[in-house]
Amino acid sequence: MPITKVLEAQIDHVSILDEHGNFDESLGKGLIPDEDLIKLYGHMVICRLLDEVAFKLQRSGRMGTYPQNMGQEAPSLGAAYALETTDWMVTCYRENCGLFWRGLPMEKILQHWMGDERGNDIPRELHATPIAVPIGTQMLHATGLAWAAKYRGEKRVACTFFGDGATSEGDFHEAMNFAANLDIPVVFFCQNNQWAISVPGKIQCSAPTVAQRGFAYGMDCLRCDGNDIFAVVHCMNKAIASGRDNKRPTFIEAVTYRLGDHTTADDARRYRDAEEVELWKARDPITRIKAFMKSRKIWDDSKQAELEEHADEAVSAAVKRAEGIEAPNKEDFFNWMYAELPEQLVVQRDTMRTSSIGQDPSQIESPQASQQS
Amino acid sequence: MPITKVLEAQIDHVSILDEHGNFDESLGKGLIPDEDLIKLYGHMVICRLLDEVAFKLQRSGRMGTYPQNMGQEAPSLGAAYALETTDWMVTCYRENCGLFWRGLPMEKILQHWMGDERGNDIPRELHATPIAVPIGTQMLHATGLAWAAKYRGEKRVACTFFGDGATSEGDFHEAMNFAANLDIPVVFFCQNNQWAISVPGKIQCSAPTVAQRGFAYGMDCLRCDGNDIFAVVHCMNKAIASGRDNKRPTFIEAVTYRLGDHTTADDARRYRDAEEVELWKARDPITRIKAFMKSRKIWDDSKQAELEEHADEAVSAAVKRAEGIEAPNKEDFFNWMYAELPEQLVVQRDTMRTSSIGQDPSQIESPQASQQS
Amino acid sequence: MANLTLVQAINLALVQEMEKDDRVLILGEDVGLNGGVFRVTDGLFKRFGGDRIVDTPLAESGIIGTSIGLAMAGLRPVPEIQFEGFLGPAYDQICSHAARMRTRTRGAFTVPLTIRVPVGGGIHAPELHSDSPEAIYAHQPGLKVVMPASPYDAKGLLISAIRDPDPVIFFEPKRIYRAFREEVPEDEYTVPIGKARVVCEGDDLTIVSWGASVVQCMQAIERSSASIELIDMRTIYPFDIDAVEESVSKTGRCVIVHEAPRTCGFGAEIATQIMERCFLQLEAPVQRVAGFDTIMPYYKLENDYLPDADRIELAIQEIGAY
Amino acid sequence: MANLTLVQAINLALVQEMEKDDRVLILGEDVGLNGGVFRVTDGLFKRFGGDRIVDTPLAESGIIGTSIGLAMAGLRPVPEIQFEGFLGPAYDQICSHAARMRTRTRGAFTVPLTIRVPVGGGIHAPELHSDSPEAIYAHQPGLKVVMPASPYDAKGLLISAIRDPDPVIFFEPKRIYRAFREEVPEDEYTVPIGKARVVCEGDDLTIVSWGASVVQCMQAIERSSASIELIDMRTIYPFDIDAVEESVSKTGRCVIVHEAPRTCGFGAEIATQIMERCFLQLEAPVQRVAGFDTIMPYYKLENDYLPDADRIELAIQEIGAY
Ligand SMILES: Cc1ncc(C[n+]2csc(CCOP(=O)(O)OP(=O)(O)O)c2C)c(N)n1
Ligand SMILES: Cc1ncc(C[n+]2csc(CCOP(=O)(O)OP(=O)(O)O)c2C)c(N)n1
Ligand SMILES: [Mg+2]
Ligand SMILES: [Mg+2]
Repeated sequence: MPITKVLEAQIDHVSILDEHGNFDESLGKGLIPDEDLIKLYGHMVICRLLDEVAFKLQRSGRMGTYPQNMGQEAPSLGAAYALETTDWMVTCYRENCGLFWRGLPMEKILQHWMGDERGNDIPRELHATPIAVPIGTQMLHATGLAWAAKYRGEKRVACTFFGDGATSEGDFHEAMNFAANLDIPVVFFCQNNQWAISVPGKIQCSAPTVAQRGFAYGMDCLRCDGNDIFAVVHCMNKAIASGRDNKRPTFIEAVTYRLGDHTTADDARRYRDAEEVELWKARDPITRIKAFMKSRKIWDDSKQAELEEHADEAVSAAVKRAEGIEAPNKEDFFNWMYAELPEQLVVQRDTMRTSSIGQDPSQIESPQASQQS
Repeated sequence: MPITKVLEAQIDHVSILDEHGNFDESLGKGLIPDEDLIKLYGHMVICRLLDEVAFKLQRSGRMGTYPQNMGQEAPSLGAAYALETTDWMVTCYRENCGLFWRGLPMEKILQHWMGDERGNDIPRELHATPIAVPIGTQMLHATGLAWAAKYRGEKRVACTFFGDGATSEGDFHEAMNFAANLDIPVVFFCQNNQWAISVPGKIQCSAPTVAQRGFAYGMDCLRCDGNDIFAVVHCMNKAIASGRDNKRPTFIEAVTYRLGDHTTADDARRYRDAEEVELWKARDPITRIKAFMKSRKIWDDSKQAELEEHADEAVSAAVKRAEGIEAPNKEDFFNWMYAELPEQLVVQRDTMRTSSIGQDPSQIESPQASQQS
Repeated sequence: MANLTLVQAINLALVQEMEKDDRVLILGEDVGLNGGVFRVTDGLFKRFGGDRIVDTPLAESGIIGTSIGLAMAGLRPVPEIQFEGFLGPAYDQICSHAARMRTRTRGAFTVPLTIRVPVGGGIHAPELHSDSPEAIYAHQPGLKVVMPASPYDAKGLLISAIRDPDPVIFFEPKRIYRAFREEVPEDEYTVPIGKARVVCEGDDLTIVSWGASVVQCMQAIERSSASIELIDMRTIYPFDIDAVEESVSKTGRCVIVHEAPRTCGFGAEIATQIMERCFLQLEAPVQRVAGFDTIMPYYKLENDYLPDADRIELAIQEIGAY
Repeated sequence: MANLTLVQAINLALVQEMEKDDRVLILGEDVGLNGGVFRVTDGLFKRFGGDRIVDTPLAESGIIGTSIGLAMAGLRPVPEIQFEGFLGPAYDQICSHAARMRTRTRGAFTVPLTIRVPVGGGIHAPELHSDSPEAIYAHQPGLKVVMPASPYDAKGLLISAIRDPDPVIFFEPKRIYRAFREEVPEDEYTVPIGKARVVCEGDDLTIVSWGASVVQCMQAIERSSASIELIDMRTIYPFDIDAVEESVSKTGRCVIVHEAPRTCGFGAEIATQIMERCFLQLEAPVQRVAGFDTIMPYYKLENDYLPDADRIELAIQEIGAY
């Protein structure tokens, strides 16, 4: 037998509630109780509004560059819903919806993009790490966090989020490989929104699916409609169980779409067709739940009106809180450098100088005089 | 249809001439003409001898650290045999046999491990890059070299070699991903010798095969008995054709074994069983060809004796040439830094000093006097 | 002659070198249709096509590693790294390979590569978008490191870099990408790598700087009544210490201004060499007005971090009073 | 007390910290059964088992990146990188994350990580096995950088590093791994990070050095008739400039010795700070006897590259005659 088959593999795509309202009872029934679905829906509506408001804050000069999350609410929310709060969420920057579900105050995210490190000072009990700016790097931290849990005999898993572009970075590969070979319970959650700024998905991964990236590590690979929160929860449940029980990592590709520009510094019209965007607007993760709930008679227009009012209030309040935070102190960027500040840094902080004479006025004859000159 | 199969993949293992002498005519016939087989065999014998002699040179203090190639002659040789000399060979450090086949003088490799950069001064027409010491990095260069060929409309491919350990590095992933997505004709040739120094293959890749690493990129993945030169040539022919005609990369896993220590600085008995080594000695790539040729009546003991004598001479001559090279000039490590040497480097070279006073003796009253003091 | 911003001057240099030499190609993230996140490669994709202006996967080590291969094959790749904060993943390919290839192969292989990278703070960007790592690469033998401070120099230095037979890191101070315009000749010209520029002459004090900080230095000089000579290094490696020596020998006092953290910054090298060369002429210790030895803060505090005209002015006064 | 080599002293420190604190774990390439390529972790796998001494995949960014996660979770990982030349792939995780985590999260997350790395030349190793990148990491705010020059210091500093709440790069000069022995107490003790050691006292001249070069300095001092004070920095960041200032204020002359290339080396920072602090006491420009601004050559020429007692002696003579 000169040629022997030694391995077979396949990728399945999961869809439970599609954009036409089709709902698969076999997988979907009981997956998300009605009262939870209502909450999840309400949460998405609030997050979408915050996202729109954040965009306006940037445009009016009240916030720096901001990456909109619009259209990608379901993936991180479905994941956060499936996880325990003791599980780690190791995020990128398009997981606001999941982070807020976890309990992160909305003003934290605003504060971050307002250029204030205190936005990253996330309460420890949330088990969430701050927004990671360098693409592809945070998955390794998730692997380390989950490894620590395993080391301590805890049942905790870590779920880490990243885009399709991030799967091109070497660190992605190393994180997947460490987790697979050392049996570390990580859920690698790829939000394949099909663009990395202006670069289309095929340049990041020309294989038919991103999910098959996981084959390289002998990892379980799941793929789903990321705009279908049921499908996301279904996949997450599988991945979490495998992580908790068998310390095995799983790779999930959630196919979704970035409805907005990459960030407020971007203009997506330069590189992608309006038609494509329209196509995906029809696949919005929020509207399909609303239609579904209406068809199940658990939602109506008056509830919707109430929700929208509540959303307005919640978002305004968050913005107010974010803008009400007192300005950071310039000593802060020194004070947090080390547990104990080295002497030279103390001097730099106290003098706000790096010049030796300025730091040691005894070196000049009459510093006061010269400063007044 | 909530769950849809979207991808299927499989890995085949190729074996043509196995260690028991089984030869698959369907794939093997005509693959390597007899006269070539005789040459390839003779070449392997010489390379094996050189490897043994190099080991002794190190032990007797005539050479620095050296990584033995013993047991891994077939993979790089089969590849070099299948390639055109205009194709790039981008190697690691266990491809001596292939490089010598390509035409690299044996003393170049010795010179390298004798601590002399001139061992890397490889004649341009060989289209071979020097030994790469930092693991996993050279595959990106292969991708660039092949890309340049494509850019210029040449039919050249690049074949890059690396170990199982190297597939854990991020750069490996990036090289594979660039080649797959930008359609660059690279053959990624993994010599899976099952160890990376003391670390067993399962820590590098716990998937059933290393070959499936290529799935991640939608790349063609081939796997073969690396100690079977027929199987190697078979896979290489496929990969080269796909690269030349379709500019598609291929990933090849050649399963082989490192019979020696990792390098002369290593002692493999610390971490692996003698039985395992014995098992693989029985799978030696050289002995099986000899047996095969004998069974085909194209080889006999007198030819063997002749060959061994020739090998002795060839290897002694190479060692003599390597040791006869005049010592390098210390100016060399300055002179090759830039096409044009910056002024400060000229001064450093000419004074062999970095101290300012030493470089500018006018700064001291009487340098001569002080040097005599 | 046209009145151009620094971005336009670089774009012009790229266009002209690509027209002239088909070994030149551009690769990187979003450099194609999008024209780069700072629009430096704007219009090039349309003009030269997808074979010569290539959007790559999102992987900096991959961009530089494949560029090394392209260069080894004799092409002249000009990769763009989106922000200096993302040079990190490519550090190993730059320092372990690009910088070493010529000498480790004794000239058999060379790497004529120009890595374009926006650098520095002051544009209210997110974290890792405002750093100044020039000293890191100046410490690595085998590289050249360039940082223009004006549109004219940017065009001339970039052309020199692309034609240079060795690897060059070309840092583009993003704060002055569009901050001002300057007359830039249409015709090709080069500004030599390794030569500083005397921005203005003076007798009392020398200020040495590079990149966007040159603008702050000019502001401080305008405010000062002293006679100040300003030197824009333009090249970090190899650097024009002769120009610095000549000036400080005359003035006896020197302030060095840079954005990077003070400790082990390029300012330390210049200060040390001034001491070595002008020891007897120095009237005061060379002063460094630099970034603090902290992480560049998020943008609410970045102006407290960056050396500005006020801090430079103070140093001028203090060194004068020494 | 036992008479130990530097390798043994480090091994002892690791054993003791692991016994004491089960948050400490070791990971890296070949650190397990094999005990590391320099045998620094010899015997630990047997003693502590595979959960605490972990052979990882061959991927330096992975080793450091996962260590950051382990540390964020409150463990005390002590990863080993096999040679300083292979720190490159981990540069980004070290500088973009480990160094920034505390300040970017305002203390919500910290990275109590100790990266052990053999450093420097002199053992006739292949390329990329003989470099000295300490200045690179000293320029990155947020890290601590340590380099012991003796077995006693190695043990005490490593214990300090492991207990330090911030990320430490612990460079181990491989040339002196087994070059000499020293009395090392069995009991645990710490040597504080950030304090230099006066190796010998003198009045005519100060030599400042660190790592394996300290041995060469001692040889040169033995040959010299001058009264020389030798300072071993021990810590590259934060560094004990007070000790240097005190000495040079007394001697008025200083030679700095290090293996790394001269340009932008840590010697430049010290030289600059000496000028800043001892300006009026300096009798000659501070001299640097350093590696050349070239790639460390392959081993046939490495002794021509490395600062040795001859070059140091010359500098001593020359600065004396200035
Ligand atoms: C290492 C690194 N390189 C480049 C960038 C600049 N950058 C920011 S976001 C982005 C695209 C990311 O694409 P993807 O991972 O698909 O995430 P998405 O933005 O689509 O959610 C790029 C290139 C970065 N932040 N980090
Ligand atoms: C980036 C890097 N890390 C670590 C090393 C040290 N090292 C040299 S060879 C080796 C193992 C390589 O294993 P593999 O890729 O399987 O090749 P093999 O030696 O088995 O042929 C290691 C860890 C290195 N040279 N480069
Ligand atoms: Mg994306
Ligand atoms: Mg191997």
